[in-house]
Amino acid sequence: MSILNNDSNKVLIQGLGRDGSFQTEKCIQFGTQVVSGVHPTRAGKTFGEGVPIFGSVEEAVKATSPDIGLIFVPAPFALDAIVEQIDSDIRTVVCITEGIPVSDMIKVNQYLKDKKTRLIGPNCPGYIIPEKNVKVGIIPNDIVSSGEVGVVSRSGTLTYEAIVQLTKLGIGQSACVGIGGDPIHGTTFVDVLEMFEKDKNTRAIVMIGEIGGTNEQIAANKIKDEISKPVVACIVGQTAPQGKRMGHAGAIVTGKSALASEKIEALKNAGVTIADSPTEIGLKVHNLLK
Amino acid sequence: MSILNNDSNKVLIQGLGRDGSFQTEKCIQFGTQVVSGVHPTRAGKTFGEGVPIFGSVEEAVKATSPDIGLIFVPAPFALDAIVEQIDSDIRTVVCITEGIPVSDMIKVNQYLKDKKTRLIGPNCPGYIIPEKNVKVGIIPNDIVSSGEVGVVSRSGTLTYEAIVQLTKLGIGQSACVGIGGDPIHGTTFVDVLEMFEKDKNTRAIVMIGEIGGTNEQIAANKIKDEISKPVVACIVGQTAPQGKRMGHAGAIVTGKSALASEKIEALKNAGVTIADSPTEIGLKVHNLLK
Amino acid sequence: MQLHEYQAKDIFKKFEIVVPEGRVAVSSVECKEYFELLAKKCVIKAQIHAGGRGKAGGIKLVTSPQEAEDAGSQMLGSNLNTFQSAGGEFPINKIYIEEALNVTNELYLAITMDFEMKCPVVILSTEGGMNIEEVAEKFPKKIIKLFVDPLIGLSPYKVRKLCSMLNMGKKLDEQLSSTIFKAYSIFDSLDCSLVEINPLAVVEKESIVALDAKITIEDDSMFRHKDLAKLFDESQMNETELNALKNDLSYIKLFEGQIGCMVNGAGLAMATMDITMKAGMAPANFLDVGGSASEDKIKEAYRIICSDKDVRLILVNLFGGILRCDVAAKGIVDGHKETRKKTPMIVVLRGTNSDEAKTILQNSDLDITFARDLPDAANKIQQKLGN
Amino acid sequence: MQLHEYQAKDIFKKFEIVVPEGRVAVSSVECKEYFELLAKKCVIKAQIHAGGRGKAGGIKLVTSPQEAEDAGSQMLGSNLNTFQSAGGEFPINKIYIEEALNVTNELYLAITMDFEMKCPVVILSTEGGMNIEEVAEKFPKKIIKLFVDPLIGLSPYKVRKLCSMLNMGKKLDEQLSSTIFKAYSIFDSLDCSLVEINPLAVVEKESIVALDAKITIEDDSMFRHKDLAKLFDESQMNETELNALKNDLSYIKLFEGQIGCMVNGAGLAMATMDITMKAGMAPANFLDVGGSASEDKIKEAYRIICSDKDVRLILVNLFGGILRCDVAAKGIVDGHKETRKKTPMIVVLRGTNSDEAKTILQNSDLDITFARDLPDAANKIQQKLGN
Repeated sequence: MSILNNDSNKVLIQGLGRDGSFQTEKCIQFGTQVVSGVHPTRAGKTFGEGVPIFGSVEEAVKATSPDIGLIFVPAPFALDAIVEQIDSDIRTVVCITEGIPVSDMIKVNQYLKDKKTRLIGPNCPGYIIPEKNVKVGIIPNDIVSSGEVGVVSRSGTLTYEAIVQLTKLGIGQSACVGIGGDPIHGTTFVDVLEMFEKDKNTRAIVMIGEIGGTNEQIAANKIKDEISKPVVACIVGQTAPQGKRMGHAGAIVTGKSALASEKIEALKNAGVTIADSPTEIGLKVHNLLK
Repeated sequence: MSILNNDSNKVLIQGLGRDGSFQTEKCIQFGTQVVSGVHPTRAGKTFGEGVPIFGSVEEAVKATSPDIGLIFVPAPFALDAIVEQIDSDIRTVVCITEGIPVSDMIKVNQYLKDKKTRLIGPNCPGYIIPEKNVKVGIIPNDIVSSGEVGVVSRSGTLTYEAIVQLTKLGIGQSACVGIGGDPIHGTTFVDVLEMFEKDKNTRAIVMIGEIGGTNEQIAANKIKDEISKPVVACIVGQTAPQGKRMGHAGAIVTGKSALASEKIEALKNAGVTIADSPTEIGLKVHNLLK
Repeated sequence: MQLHEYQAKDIFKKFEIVVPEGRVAVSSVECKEYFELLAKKCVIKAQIHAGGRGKAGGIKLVTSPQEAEDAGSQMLGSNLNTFQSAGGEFPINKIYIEEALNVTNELYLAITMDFEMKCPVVILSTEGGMNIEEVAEKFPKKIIKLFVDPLIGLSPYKVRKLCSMLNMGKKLDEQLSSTIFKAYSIFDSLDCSLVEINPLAVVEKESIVALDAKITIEDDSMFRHKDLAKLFDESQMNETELNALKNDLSYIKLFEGQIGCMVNGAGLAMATMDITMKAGMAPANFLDVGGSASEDKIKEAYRIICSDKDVRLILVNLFGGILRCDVAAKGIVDGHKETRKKTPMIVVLRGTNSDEAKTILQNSDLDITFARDLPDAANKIQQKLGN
Repeated sequence: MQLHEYQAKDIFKKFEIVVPEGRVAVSSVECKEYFELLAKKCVIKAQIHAGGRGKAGGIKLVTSPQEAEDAGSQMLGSNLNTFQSAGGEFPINKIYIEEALNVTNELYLAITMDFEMKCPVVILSTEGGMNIEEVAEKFPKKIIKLFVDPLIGLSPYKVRKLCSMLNMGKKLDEQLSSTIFKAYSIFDSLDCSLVEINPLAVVEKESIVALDAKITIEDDSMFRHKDLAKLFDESQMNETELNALKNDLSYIKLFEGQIGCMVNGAGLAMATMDITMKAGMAPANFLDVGGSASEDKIKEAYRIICSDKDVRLILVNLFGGILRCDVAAKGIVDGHKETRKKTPMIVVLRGTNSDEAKTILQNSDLDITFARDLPDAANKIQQKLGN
């Protein structure tokens, strides 16, 4: 078993535009079992090597029983797609879409409360489990390797950076999860840390945070109290000027707690090994596992 | 123990207009421990024999720790009062107010889902526990008597009618609960039936239904499967013309299932003793308990 | 509060739902004039608060100015009694005249509250133009329902599914979908209990047009929509109903009954009607004076019952809770002073201040028989009228 | 998208929030004219997209037409640099002139999103007129917050509590409460990220007036508010920022830096800036080309970096995911063809189609040093600029 391992790991794709189709191909190449696509006007057709397309999630679920939903639909339609997947009781929903209005995500967050679905993202690269050949998202196929380090990150491309450093040092990953850069997102650092703690395949955890918000501090508290496995953390945005938006809506420095220094302090206090520079993530893990 | 028995049975009153004040006096006369009132512009004053009035539920709860909230505020402000009491984690909220918009009650119903509060009503007479001298609502004091029959009803005044008949025949009540005549209400027949089933003080149950909706059928299913105690039921509105609103918003005959005959049929099938006429409720219970 | 078709269509236009070109006419001359302005074929529709106008002669197709004028003069000033008007008659004071369109087929669309699901429901059927209750009974599968989550609102994916089940092609699907969203906006923003379009027509296979329009605002929500109160048409209620409404009494006239009932509480009122019927007599009305009735309100209730010529006996059954019986008794005595009609009464008074109330009534010159309770009242009705 | 004060006040008026009488002037003559129309004492305010105007001389009290004209001619056409403008300058093209009122005291009101509570938050403080961050730091108890449930909306009982904490008396409480509800309506219906009134003034102890008005529409929600797009004032951005915005690039100019950065992904971009700084060099900008950048977008990004005169070295760090590296490489080569500027580049390319991308760049005449990864890039920056 690894984290985020569902009954079947069958994946439904919603949103089959240029990017969605391209990335789905990559998922299939990695070995992911993509069982169906959903597209309102391409129902009845197939994509890739014969994956059937349905007009609605309900129909796709009835015909192909996916456990996982992967969303690429454009931002204006993302709320509806997420709700549609939740309403079909899909266990794990990964939303790659960026630019979803905050007010929409507030609704989603509230709607999820009494539902069975776990949401990952939005504005995230999804997750990958090298050992199981399961990839639900857009993490590049060729950088990962199977092993015992769990990676969790708010940033997409920076996750890849960390994975590359690990793989180059011969350190494989049990799973890598991008939880997304938006201020309101489904699965949090704490959720993933909990999963890694329970997961027998994971020996150590890499956590990549950013300036803005207080999620890293909440994670630090969790680590202090409940995570026994060693954690290496890196917080980026140390050189970002205050009050400026750095791309991710979540990465705004507002108030002291949002500062990189505050986050690093909290994590240090929780016994976390800090990679001062993003270039040192791999090395720090390497030293830790020696 | 009886049903709806809270830790302390301390009651907070929200809405102290003419009716609210008058009815609160009656509650106190019955023996109910009314500990505080809430009125936005009369904070700091007292009512009755020294019951303190607060400007908000939060302050009243802090100072007087009520378990129960009783609402008399006018319909336009009722949604807010109910939410205010829920937000203060009051265990049992009884809303007497009639005329609350359906769209407001839809919100309340949704809001209650992950909360600890039980709502009774709106548009209901509340409940009374003769043995405990607890009355939360407007059921007349002098008609009830302590005993072993539980009464649950959608209609207010008809509840009184049933209680009078019982008391005249020397049959006391363990508790009487008016769940309210509005189409969307908090506590349902099924909830109260469950409570009476578990309650050691209750030997038999009187259930008074109306035309409209399908709540009586749902109750019938519950009785068939899970209620072992004898139930006497009366459904009023047998002579009401179809398609006409009979006062209670809930009492509209729409579709076959809303008809009195359908409800009676369902209850008969569940083994319930039917009082064909509202005049026979007391006698039927009397015969049952002989 | 029910709106007239022409009022509902004004709202439809504001929300950009497509309706035929039309005008309101209050005289047959206007019918003729507007016909000439509108189209070669028009529909003349009586503006009344009852469904089933078509079968009752309240809708007419006209093809010349003269026909328009004739139809107008025939309808205006007359009363209409439809199969949905439950015995009542509705005066035709206004006509809505609109262009007749080439209808390919007719759909049914409605939005209302689903009390079991506890949320709004959108109802769509391919069997438009018909009585929808009939469709529901005969072809339940031809009725599609969509439930609206109170937090999320109307989900596009659900609307898409609804539309796709009709299989009308992309263009019509888009128009239908947009109509559904607009109708829902009306329902939601005006706190409606019903928005109904029957028929919602496919015109010349290429556009979706609301041929009829029905909007009912929930009475309990009217405090949020005071600007809409002016749309209320008093002429569509008879004087008694209007009086009841103005006094916040829940009153329904029942034809062929002889027992006038005055009760507090809807449940007790229905129970009272039931035992009247069981005693072999029909109730002449449903009348719930409500929880917190004042003297004036009771007085008005008494006058309303007395004004009903069918009433041979009055049954008063009051259970004081929030209502105080003494206040009610004073109201009855006041009412009697004005009407001076000595209709025999059977009176059951219990609960708050019922003793004081009995004294007040005993000291009046009303023809009163007191009953202890409901069973006793049932016996006394039979005694009074049975022989 | 940020609105100007005068635009925000137009919206305030639509929602019936009380604002002082005022007019927009684009010339000093208009300032004079409007002064005469308005009041004996007026305030002249520069319309720019930055806070802290007062301290920077962007707000002036004037008491005669001449003063109004003078203030107008002094401001219009000049640039303002406030403590909140992060080094940038904002041109004053418009003046808002409004009546000066007798202010008793000043409150602060704002509505924004609370990302931790995951809902809107209403913030009220008695310390209006001040920099609210300063208040938050020095007097945290003087800031009252109220959270809005996404289903229920703004609860009157919470607003009542908020108002009662100010203890201003019934009349002012009612006005404040009504202002809060209206401001929340704006926030909610326009998908704002911020509605701020600072100061919200108590005028002559008897009315509540919004002296300033700040509305920011959430950029990601603009697709729902296309009608508002026309309110966008391009003049408040420098050409580079505007170019970036039009090409959907996330770009921030950082003063005193020398390394131009082009990265995909905000996290990687910040990481790249961090290592640049650790290597002893300051980044000249933050630039995230985003997830799915086209050739044109990359070309524009390259041109933007090249147009910055401070840039001595360009660091490209792309990790192909949704972005394809070959597409990006073509964009860079295209950009170079147009700019013809041979600024030295350090390039890290990984992920999707990175090999193809390297070939494309190697075949160009750009001054490129490839780096394997981020640590390697850090070393190479030092080598290039360190000596």
